[in-house]
Amino acid sequence: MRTPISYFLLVSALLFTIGTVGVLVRRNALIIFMSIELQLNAVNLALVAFSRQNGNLTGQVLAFFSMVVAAAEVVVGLAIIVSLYRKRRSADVDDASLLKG
Amino acid sequence: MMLAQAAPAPVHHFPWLTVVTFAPLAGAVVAAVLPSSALNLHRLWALLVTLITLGLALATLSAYSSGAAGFQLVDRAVWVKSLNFNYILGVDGISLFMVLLTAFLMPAAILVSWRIERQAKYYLIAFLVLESAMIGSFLALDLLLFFLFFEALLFPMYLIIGGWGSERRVYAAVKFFLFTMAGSAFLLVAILFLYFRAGSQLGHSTFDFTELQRLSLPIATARWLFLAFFVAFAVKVPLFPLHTWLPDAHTEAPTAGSLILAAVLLKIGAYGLIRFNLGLFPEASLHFRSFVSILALIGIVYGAVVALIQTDIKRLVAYSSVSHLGFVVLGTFAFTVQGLSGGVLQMVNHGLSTGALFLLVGMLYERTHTRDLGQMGGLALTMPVLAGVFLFVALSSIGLPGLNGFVGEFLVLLGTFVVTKVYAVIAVTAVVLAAVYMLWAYQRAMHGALSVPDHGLLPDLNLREYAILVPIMAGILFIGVFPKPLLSKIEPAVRQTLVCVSPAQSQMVVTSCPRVTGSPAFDIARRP
Amino acid sequence: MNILAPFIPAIPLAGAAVLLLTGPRWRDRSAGWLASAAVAVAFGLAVTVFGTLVSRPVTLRLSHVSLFEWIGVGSFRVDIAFRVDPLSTVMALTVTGVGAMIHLYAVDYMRGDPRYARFFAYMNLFVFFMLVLVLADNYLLLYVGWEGVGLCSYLLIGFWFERKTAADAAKKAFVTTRIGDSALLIGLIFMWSRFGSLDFDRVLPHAHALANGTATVMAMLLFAGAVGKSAQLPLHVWLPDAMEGPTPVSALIHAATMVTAGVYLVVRSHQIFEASGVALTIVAVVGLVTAIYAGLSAIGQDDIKRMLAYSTISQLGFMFFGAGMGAYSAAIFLLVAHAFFKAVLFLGAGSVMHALPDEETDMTRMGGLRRAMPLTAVTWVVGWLAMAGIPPLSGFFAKDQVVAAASQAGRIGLWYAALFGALLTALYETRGTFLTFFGEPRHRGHPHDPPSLMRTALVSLAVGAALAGVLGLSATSGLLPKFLTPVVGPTKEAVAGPSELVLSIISVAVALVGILTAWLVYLSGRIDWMALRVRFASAKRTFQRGFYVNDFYSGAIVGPAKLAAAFVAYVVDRRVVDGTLTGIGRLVSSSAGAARRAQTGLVRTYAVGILLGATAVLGYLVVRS
Amino acid sequence: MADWYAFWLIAPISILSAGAMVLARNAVHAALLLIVNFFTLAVFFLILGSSFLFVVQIIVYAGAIMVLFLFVIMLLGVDRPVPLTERIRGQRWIATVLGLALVLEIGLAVRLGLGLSTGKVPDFSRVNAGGNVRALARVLFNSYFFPFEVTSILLTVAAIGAMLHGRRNIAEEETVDTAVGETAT
Repeated sequence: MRTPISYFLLVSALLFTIGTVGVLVRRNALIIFMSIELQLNAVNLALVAFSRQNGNLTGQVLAFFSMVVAAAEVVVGLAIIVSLYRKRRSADVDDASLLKG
Repeated sequence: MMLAQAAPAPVHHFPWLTVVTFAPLAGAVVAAVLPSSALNLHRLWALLVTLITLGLALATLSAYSSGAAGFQLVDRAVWVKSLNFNYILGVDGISLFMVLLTAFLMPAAILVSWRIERQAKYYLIAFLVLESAMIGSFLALDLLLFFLFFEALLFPMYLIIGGWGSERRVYAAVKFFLFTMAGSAFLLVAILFLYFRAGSQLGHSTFDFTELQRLSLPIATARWLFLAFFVAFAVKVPLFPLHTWLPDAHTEAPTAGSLILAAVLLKIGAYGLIRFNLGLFPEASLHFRSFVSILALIGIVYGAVVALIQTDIKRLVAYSSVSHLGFVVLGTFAFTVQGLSGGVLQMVNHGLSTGALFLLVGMLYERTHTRDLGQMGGLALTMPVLAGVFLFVALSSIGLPGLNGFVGEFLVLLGTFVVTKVYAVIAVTAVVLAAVYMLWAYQRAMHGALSVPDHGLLPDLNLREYAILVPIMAGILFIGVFPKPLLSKIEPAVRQTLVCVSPAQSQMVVTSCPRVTGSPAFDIARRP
Repeated sequence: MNILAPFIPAIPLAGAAVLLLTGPRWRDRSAGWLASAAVAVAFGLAVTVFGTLVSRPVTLRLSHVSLFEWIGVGSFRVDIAFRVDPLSTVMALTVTGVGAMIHLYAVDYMRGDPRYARFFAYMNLFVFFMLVLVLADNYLLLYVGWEGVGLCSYLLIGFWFERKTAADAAKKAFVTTRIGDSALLIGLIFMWSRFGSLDFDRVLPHAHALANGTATVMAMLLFAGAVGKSAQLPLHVWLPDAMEGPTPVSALIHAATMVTAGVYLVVRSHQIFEASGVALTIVAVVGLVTAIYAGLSAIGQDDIKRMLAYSTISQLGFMFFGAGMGAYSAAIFLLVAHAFFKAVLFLGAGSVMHALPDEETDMTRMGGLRRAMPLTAVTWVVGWLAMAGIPPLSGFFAKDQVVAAASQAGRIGLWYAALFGALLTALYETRGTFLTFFGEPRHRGHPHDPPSLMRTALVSLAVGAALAGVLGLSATSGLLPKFLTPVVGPTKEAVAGPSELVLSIISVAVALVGILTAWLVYLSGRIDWMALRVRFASAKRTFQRGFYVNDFYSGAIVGPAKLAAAFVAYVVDRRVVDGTLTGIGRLVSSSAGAARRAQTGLVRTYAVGILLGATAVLGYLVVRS
Repeated sequence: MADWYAFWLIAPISILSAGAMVLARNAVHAALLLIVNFFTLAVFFLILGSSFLFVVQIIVYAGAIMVLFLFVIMLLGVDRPVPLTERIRGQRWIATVLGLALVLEIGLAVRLGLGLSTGKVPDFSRVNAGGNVRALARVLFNSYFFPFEVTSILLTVAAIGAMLHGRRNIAEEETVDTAVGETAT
């Protein structure tokens, strides 16, 4: 294999940053949530890349756990979005500001 | 909890102090499970618990051997072994009477609250918890334990003022809470500093008061630590200019709350100054003598002057407390046996007389529904006994010889005079001012013709109120005529306290004192 | 037998306690009888103690009875201890003797008062404290009595507290005397710091070793206490107002006993005063100035009790003058004589008030009462002549010795002034007598002599006032001076001036001049004194208001002090001190309000925060490595 | 060499699909673009020698999670295009700057750690001996068995929680709806 591991890491960084920017600039709760998924995946990529670099499988195991937890998170997160939408008739996160001080 | 052996001589004795400290708390736990609808049951139970606590305190008194210096009846247990947190309770001649005072006044506090019906269960539980915390504060010989009790006081008192007070109760409660909390923040930092300092110097971190006394600190550090302790206790005492929470808290608190606040809580501040500031930082205490004495003097005169003009009788008594506690601090910082003994005795005296004044004001309020002196007048015509008792207590408060106030005040003045004459001369003006504001207040409330015709029908003291007041009056008279049983126990403790501050006064063999190192780099109030 | 000494005060105390605790249960006059009996028993005990004392040789006439240690801390020790010596015995006899008579008088006088039992409880309590004062063996116990009598004075002046004037007067009396008392307290502490004790026996014998200045300061502090208690300038203002109390109170407390405590203190502590060069002179001058001042003021009074009050102040001034001249036994002699004749006069005034409608006290509305109240008039005349200094009544001997002391000490200026004071005494007292009992009746109602108990008291005291002179027929070899010698030392021999006989003649002459002048103005009918009042209205007013001293105090001290207190309470405390502290709180909460705006409630803003933190941390890590 | 070409083929698709997802106005488009991205990631996993995760990625993410997303989108009916206007002042600007900073920092970190284009990639065949799935199972069920079981509990809890949360309570909904709606505006 001649692709340097660092390339994967850079891709991971770019994906993560794109996800982050998505979280920051989008108002639709679903798209924000998708951006978060993108971030998670970017991290998973980094983990797998590290696994390869270090020559052991721990990174892959962690990525595996990460996927499982992400699945759980998506389930709960979507449920929250659904009930939020039901209460407010909107998926715009800027409409919810009850914590405003 | 595993009882560890006291290091030098393993003494097995009945753990009086632990029992007396936690008896009210145990009572509170029982009260918590009693049904809240059974009002009388709760009242009687609370009364019983406080009476039992008083009995236990008296048993402690009889177990205490007078004449001996140092701490007695020490209960010691390991609490958190790895961090060297210890549970240490001990009593000496100073704390002994504070505990007795607390236990003595609590039944009165319960009795005077007999008419409180709203949420009475929680009110009474708050008082029982408060009693445990107060007694614990006086007995704790481990700084962390002391701090815990010291803080634990706040919550029940906050609830009592804020929950059962008069119109501006929430303001007063929050003010009380914030002032005290702000002070204790400094205290906590200073305690932690000592803890870690002990770790680097003695080899093991500790909160044990007697061990911390052996620390040697750089001179400037000791002075800063002194100030940190001082702020915490000065708020509580309260010393000018940190006193402004007190009139509000006293005025708004329910009668029993004012009683306990004045009679016991303020004493914890003064007690802290005596026990910890003098005990841990003798050099700094000497250094700040003028500074503290002048604050105390300002408080003495200032409290009296402000009391002069008050029209709210409760506020008037509250400001008189500022003046009286100034005497306690003045006597303490004279560093003479007489001054400090007088200060300690004056703490007891103030507890009895000002406590009784608040009780009487509360009884007046129950009848007239006002605290405004302008709305009273001529009450001696309808309530001769109450008026007589009021005068008796007022006279004790202004230091009439033959009653308790005089003995303490005189010793304070004497102890101060031999060190700095001017202080005593200034302080004595308060003796005159006290007569003016007390008698003027008495006149406005009791003398003259009835200002409100309806007051002609008010009843005099009832049996319950006699039961509250007679023991206190007996105490006032007893201490005034025969203070020796108290003074003979206070004196050895006072000598022990002064052993490092003022060895000449103490006349005891100086064993080990906190040493200071380095040169004074710190100079807020250099002595002239 | 001196073991009896503690019982002398204990019995009135028991009487007071019983009456206070069981108060209204005593019916009719039984409470009064009980109280009188208690004082009478105390008097009996005092006589017994006196008897044992005189039966001893002169050098052994001193004993102590110590009950228990009162206050003991460190090197400070004070016992509850009583002292039996000639001076304390004389004082105790006077207090209980005169006191018993006044109690008896009050049994009838106070009849029908709703708080009858309480009155007698206070009276007994007063006698107790007064006896503690005079029998104390140390200064602190003396101070207990000192403050205690002040308290009783407060209670009794304000006995009719429904009246605002009475309540005000009571408070004024207590506060004014407390100013002196606080100085006394400091004096005691100062004394302890020098002598290490407050026992008379450990202080007084060593007083001569004090440095001059120290002794002066100490003496002046003691004297300040005496000035307050004995109503001398400038702390005299409470005594005229104190007449708001029932008349027996005025007689007992504000004439016969309590106010003389200051004289007792000075005489008792004379060694300290002597150790200072100037203290005695100050005492004498203050006394003399007060005597003349109060004499002038007394002339201006129309209220019979206020007139007597000023006369008391004036007589107390004479006592201090005597003490200041070193004539201690003469001062004590005058004290005893004064106790009798002033008690007679006060009780006579009380009888007059009792007899006239509405408790009349204005002398301009009396006159000619001798016909309606012959017995009262006779006893009054005895008191009057005794006070004016007409031989052979007690006042003559006593005052003559005091005045003569100045001449004999060679201080002629003071002597002249004292003679002037004596003249004033005769003048105002005669004026009062003539206005009340002689001339044309100007009163309303049908006055009559008082009931039998009051008469008994009046007569007994009048007999005392007449005969007390036998105690001190001579300043050097009289009974009282000789008896007091162990305490105050022998009377000083005359060093200057005319002989005793000449001085006496001058004294009597001065008294007669005063009486004649008063006769001329008020009784002879040749001068219309009512017209004089109008003509010299401003002078009259100045005298009547006591040279406006009281007005000065209330205008220049009390008023501004109240304003200052209000300023401190409402401006300094509320605004400045509390304002600063709550201001800190407000600062915190307003800065929190600013910080609050960072909390937009928008989740994306918080996300920016997280990212900011993450980039910062990462940046730090990258840059550092 | 195959991995080299594969990387350069997939990487641009990955980045572009991610960028397009973030910029998509329609939620359905976004979801579809995300699926594309997940596929590319799966390929990366394969290149990196993790055939197991390759499969899991496709099954779990592209198969299950994204279907869930689409399902919710349809359920809520938010599949209309939404305007991309910004209401928080400076948000986009800050996001861009911080995003660039983050990329820069990570890049720097990678350069410091691994070097950007150099570095010999270690041999992975020994680790993957007997197949990636078998090797992974060995690690997972030996060293990480306990976390593995805990994760299963987590999944169960999440499922139950989502179920409870999504349950419709009509009575409550009506009252809360208006109340919250008013306070929020």
